[in-house]
Amino acid sequence: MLIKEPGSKTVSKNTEPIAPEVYREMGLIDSEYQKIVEVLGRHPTYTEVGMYSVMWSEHCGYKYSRPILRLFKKYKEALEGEGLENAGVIDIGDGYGIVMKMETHNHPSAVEPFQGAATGVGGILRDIFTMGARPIACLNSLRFGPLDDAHNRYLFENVVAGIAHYGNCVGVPTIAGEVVFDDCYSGNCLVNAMSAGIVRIDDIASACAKGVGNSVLYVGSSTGCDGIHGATFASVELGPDSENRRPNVQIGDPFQEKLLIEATIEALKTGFVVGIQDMGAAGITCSTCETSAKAGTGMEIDVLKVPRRQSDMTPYEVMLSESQERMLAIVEKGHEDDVAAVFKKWGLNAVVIGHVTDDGLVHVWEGDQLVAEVPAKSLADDAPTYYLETEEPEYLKEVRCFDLTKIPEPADYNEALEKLLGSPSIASKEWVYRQYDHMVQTNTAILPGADAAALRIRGTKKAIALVCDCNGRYCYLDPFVGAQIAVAEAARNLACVGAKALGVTDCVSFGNPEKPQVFWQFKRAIEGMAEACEAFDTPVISGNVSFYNETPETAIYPTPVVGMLGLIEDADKHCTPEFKREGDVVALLTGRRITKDSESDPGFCAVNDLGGSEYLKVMHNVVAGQPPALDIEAEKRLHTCLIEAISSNLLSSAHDCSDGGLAVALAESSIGGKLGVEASIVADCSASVALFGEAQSRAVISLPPDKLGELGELVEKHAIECTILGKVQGDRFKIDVNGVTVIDREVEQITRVWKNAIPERMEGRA
Amino acid sequence: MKFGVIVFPGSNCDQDAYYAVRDVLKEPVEYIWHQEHDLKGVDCVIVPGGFSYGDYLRTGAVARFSPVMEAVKEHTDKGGYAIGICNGFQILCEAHLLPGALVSNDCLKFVCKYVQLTPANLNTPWTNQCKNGQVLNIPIAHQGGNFVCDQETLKRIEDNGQVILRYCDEAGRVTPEANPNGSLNNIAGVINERGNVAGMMPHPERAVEKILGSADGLNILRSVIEWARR
Amino acid sequence: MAKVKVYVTLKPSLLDAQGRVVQTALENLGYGNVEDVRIGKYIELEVKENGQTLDTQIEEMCRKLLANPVIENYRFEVTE
Amino acid sequence: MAKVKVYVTLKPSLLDAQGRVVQTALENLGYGNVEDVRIGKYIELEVKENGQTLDTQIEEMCRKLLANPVIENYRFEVTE
Ligand SMILES: Nc1ncnc2c1ncn2[C@@H]1O[C@H](COP(=O)(O)OP(=O)(O)O)[C@@H](O)[C@H]1O
Ligand SMILES: [Mg+2]
Repeated sequence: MLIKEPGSKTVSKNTEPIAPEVYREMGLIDSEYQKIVEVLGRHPTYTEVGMYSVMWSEHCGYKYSRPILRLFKKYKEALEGEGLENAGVIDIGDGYGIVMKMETHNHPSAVEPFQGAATGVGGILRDIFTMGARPIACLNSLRFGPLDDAHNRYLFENVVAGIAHYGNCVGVPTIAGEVVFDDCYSGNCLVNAMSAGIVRIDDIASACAKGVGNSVLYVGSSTGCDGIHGATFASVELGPDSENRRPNVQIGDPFQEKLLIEATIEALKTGFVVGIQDMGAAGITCSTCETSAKAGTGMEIDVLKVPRRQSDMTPYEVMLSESQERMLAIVEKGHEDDVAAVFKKWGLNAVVIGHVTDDGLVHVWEGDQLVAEVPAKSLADDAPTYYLETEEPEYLKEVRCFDLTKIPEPADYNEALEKLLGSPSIASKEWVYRQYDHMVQTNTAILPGADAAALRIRGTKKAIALVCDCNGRYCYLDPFVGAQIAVAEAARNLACVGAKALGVTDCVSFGNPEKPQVFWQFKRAIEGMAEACEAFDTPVISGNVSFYNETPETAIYPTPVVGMLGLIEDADKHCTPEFKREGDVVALLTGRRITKDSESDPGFCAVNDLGGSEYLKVMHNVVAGQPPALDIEAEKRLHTCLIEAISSNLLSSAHDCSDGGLAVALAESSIGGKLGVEASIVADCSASVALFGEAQSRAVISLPPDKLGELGELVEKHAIECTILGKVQGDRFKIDVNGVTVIDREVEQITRVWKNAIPERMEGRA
Repeated sequence: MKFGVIVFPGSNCDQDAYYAVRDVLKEPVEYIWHQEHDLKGVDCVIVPGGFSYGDYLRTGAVARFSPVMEAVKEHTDKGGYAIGICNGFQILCEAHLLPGALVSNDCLKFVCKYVQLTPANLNTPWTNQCKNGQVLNIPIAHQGGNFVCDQETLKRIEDNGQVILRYCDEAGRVTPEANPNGSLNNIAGVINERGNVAGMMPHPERAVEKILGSADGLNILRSVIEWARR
Repeated sequence: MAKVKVYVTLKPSLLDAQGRVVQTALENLGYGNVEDVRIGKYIELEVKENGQTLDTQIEEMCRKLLANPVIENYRFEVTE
Repeated sequence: MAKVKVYVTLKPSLLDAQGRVVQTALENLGYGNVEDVRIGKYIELEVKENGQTLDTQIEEMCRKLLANPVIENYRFEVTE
């Protein structure tokens, strides 16, 4: 206990050392404890160690990932720039900015999928409106083990229901996302929630605790013992009922969040809110020390004033609680009531718990007892940084030299196609997005099911498009190229709806970083992503890192998910993937390396395009080879060409070729449009490669024949190759390769396979 | 015609309804906070979608007791117009301003999608701008839109023409496959005996512009304006 | 202080979709001997006695708010 | 045929948002004397006895499916 001498500012520090078992349980190592002692010039109190342990964890302090993340130039600026503290902003013109961020809730979701996923959505929304932005979209990127396992089905079912529950209730449309199933995610599901909001650039809220003497206002739900550092169970202060007392999982209340959104936006309009920050991980600790560290101020708070849900909470518990739906606002002195009135109108708590000071210290009082006195900066900015070792993983040599030419052709290409269309990773995700309200707010111009979703921006001619993407298998085979492809594919998806890529948020999940092979994957993936983002001129404005996604049996594939924002200049001129009318010409646009040297021209396709493909996995249960090659310059030309073609109203449809290759892309356009196609491919490779190879930088388009001339000029201008494949017609899905009909099915039949794959697995089981 | 959009703390389609009336229909409209006792002289009340008070216990159960619902009841008792959309429909049923109740969808899941509707009675304040045999394309977004009532009530509302909208397929056929939530007789919308109060699960305010995929919702919203003018 | 337990169940004439799904799930888990499942609500109230008859008060709360008589039945127990 | 009643409640330390809203609503309806409301599930099962101990079976069903032990407590009664 620290003791304050009556009537003085000095504090006598008669603290005892904390036992190593206790701080180690909290996740601190010996050298970190020593560093705390150095900073404080004494031993910390129990509450203080608790505060350091959460702020210096990887989750809050990025102690392992920070050195690598510096590769993102803009990200660094976003993290450190004033006003951009919680989530980055992208200027879309007309005075508006888009704020976006993505975050994982993998571990909570594995324990309690419904609440874990729901609170993930809640947390990411708070990151958005804490900047003064109104949330306008949610997205999610999910990974599960195969659906033939009951536990994976349970996780999938409840994660989706949890996301739906929270997003639907707060009234933010969930407009896009991705779901991938693979063995490596059994026991390690990934739940990444993303959100985007809109704000007038002039109205961006700050997260700085400026102005000595200003009041610190606690708003929102009351504080309970939920979500406190699971590791602290063993500590001395806890009785036998500890598990009941301090549940590891939090329960969210989207209704409170909805109130918090409206009230926060309204409170900011009073002009009296100097700074505001959500309480996410590390709750009050994080919000108090970060806001004061950023402003170079200090803060004094009294935990007894914090609204509580449980009696007898210790200061430690109050400071570390991760109860949901709470915020900390710094309010101009003398205007506390004006601001509190807004929150109270919405039925929320709003209590002054302290004030801003000038000494750079966070003082935590429990009544007249001082329980913590720590430099704000040391908590917020001085987390120890570690440069972990890297080592190229052994498995790579083996998987890379796999001989793809030995893969036999399938006996029946129709069956191969249906197997791919029925693979849950490729199949229709309607079962998922049906459960999400994707139309509330009445701005959704492109509904889920297209390459990217789009929202028109009222009061302008514009629309924004959003997407998230990552192929973990590619990243497993080559994290550098895989991460680059994630960026390229996201941008391609945007281009296919007519949007130009503007910026990126990321959410990267890996195994245990203390294993050099895992850290190597992490480093290579971030290098790839950083390089690609620079090439596409899409700054990384925010992000999140999740490590330790592994069980003794498996580690996940490196999964660096990219969330990307694009802009459509004229909302009326966007495009969707489904065929629109019979008689349209179907063609393939390919961004190809410009080269005089014909030897290096890869031709229509090459056997290497099967590396890491869905085809290889689904048909042969093989994950090997190298991911398809990516030429970023060629990719960019393709996007420019697509965007120009769409804005000139040339295209009826556009759809990117990705998982499952050309055949799957054509099938999806056909299924969506309920229209058949007759396509012929001429290729200097086997039919399986031509149909299912996953060469990059390609898109399937359809257009009226009379627009071919204009398109020709465009592709010429951008040095894009345009291969005419055939025509939209009838009700059969038919593909010839080198003059031989290899695929011929009724559209209705492949539609059934594609649409029923997930519902059958989820519901059809007797 | 002056519209009023009720705002419960958990309403989340209030702004969409407001936008549809003000910016698309170009009619005067005001928000009315759930604590108000006065409806500010509006002609037609919209009880919007959302989650009123979090929709715990049962959807609409708590909202029914808010001060503003007293005022709505007075308004409709005097013949004033009111339409409940989605959660608003649930609230009006709980408040006994409309017959029946809405229970969980038979699939137990939230369902968000465009559905097709066929008007079942054109001679009402809410459907007079629809055409016979017309198929309206309007989205739904709910988890508890399964309309139920006892057999007697069902017979009565069917006989009285109180069913105004039914789920149908693209050709206008009222089939079990076209029923997205298990509602009795594919009922998507009903009115009270007098006809001045309506409830519907689909969201007409979401289908008001081409860029949103459909403008068919305007047929419903325009009907009441036309009806009052007559 | 009285402790009140309220049980709200769907009227038998209504199909209990949730109950049916749970029954199927139990069957899949190997409990084929579960023949019927009905799912309702269980509400615990702590009520301070205020001179008025508790039973009448609870009855009223149930009718007005805790249950919807159009679709649900209810019953309650008062314990001390 | 045994009739089993299962009661599932949220662990006391967790936020019961439903209960809170219902309590406020009751207060507004004039029942200020209701001091606490917790809302849980009430499940009725009809189970055919199949030689195995019923209690063990029900216990298992609760743990595996009817309740989520991470956030919920449960108890049950068997009546004939
Ligand atoms: N978890 C999800 N949440 C919302 N929408 C999803 C989700 N998963 C997939 N979708 C939507 O389904 C469609 C198909 O997804 P996907 O196959 O991943 O697209 P692509 O192959 O073009 O990247 C997209 O519109 C996507 O936004
Ligand atoms: Mg796809």
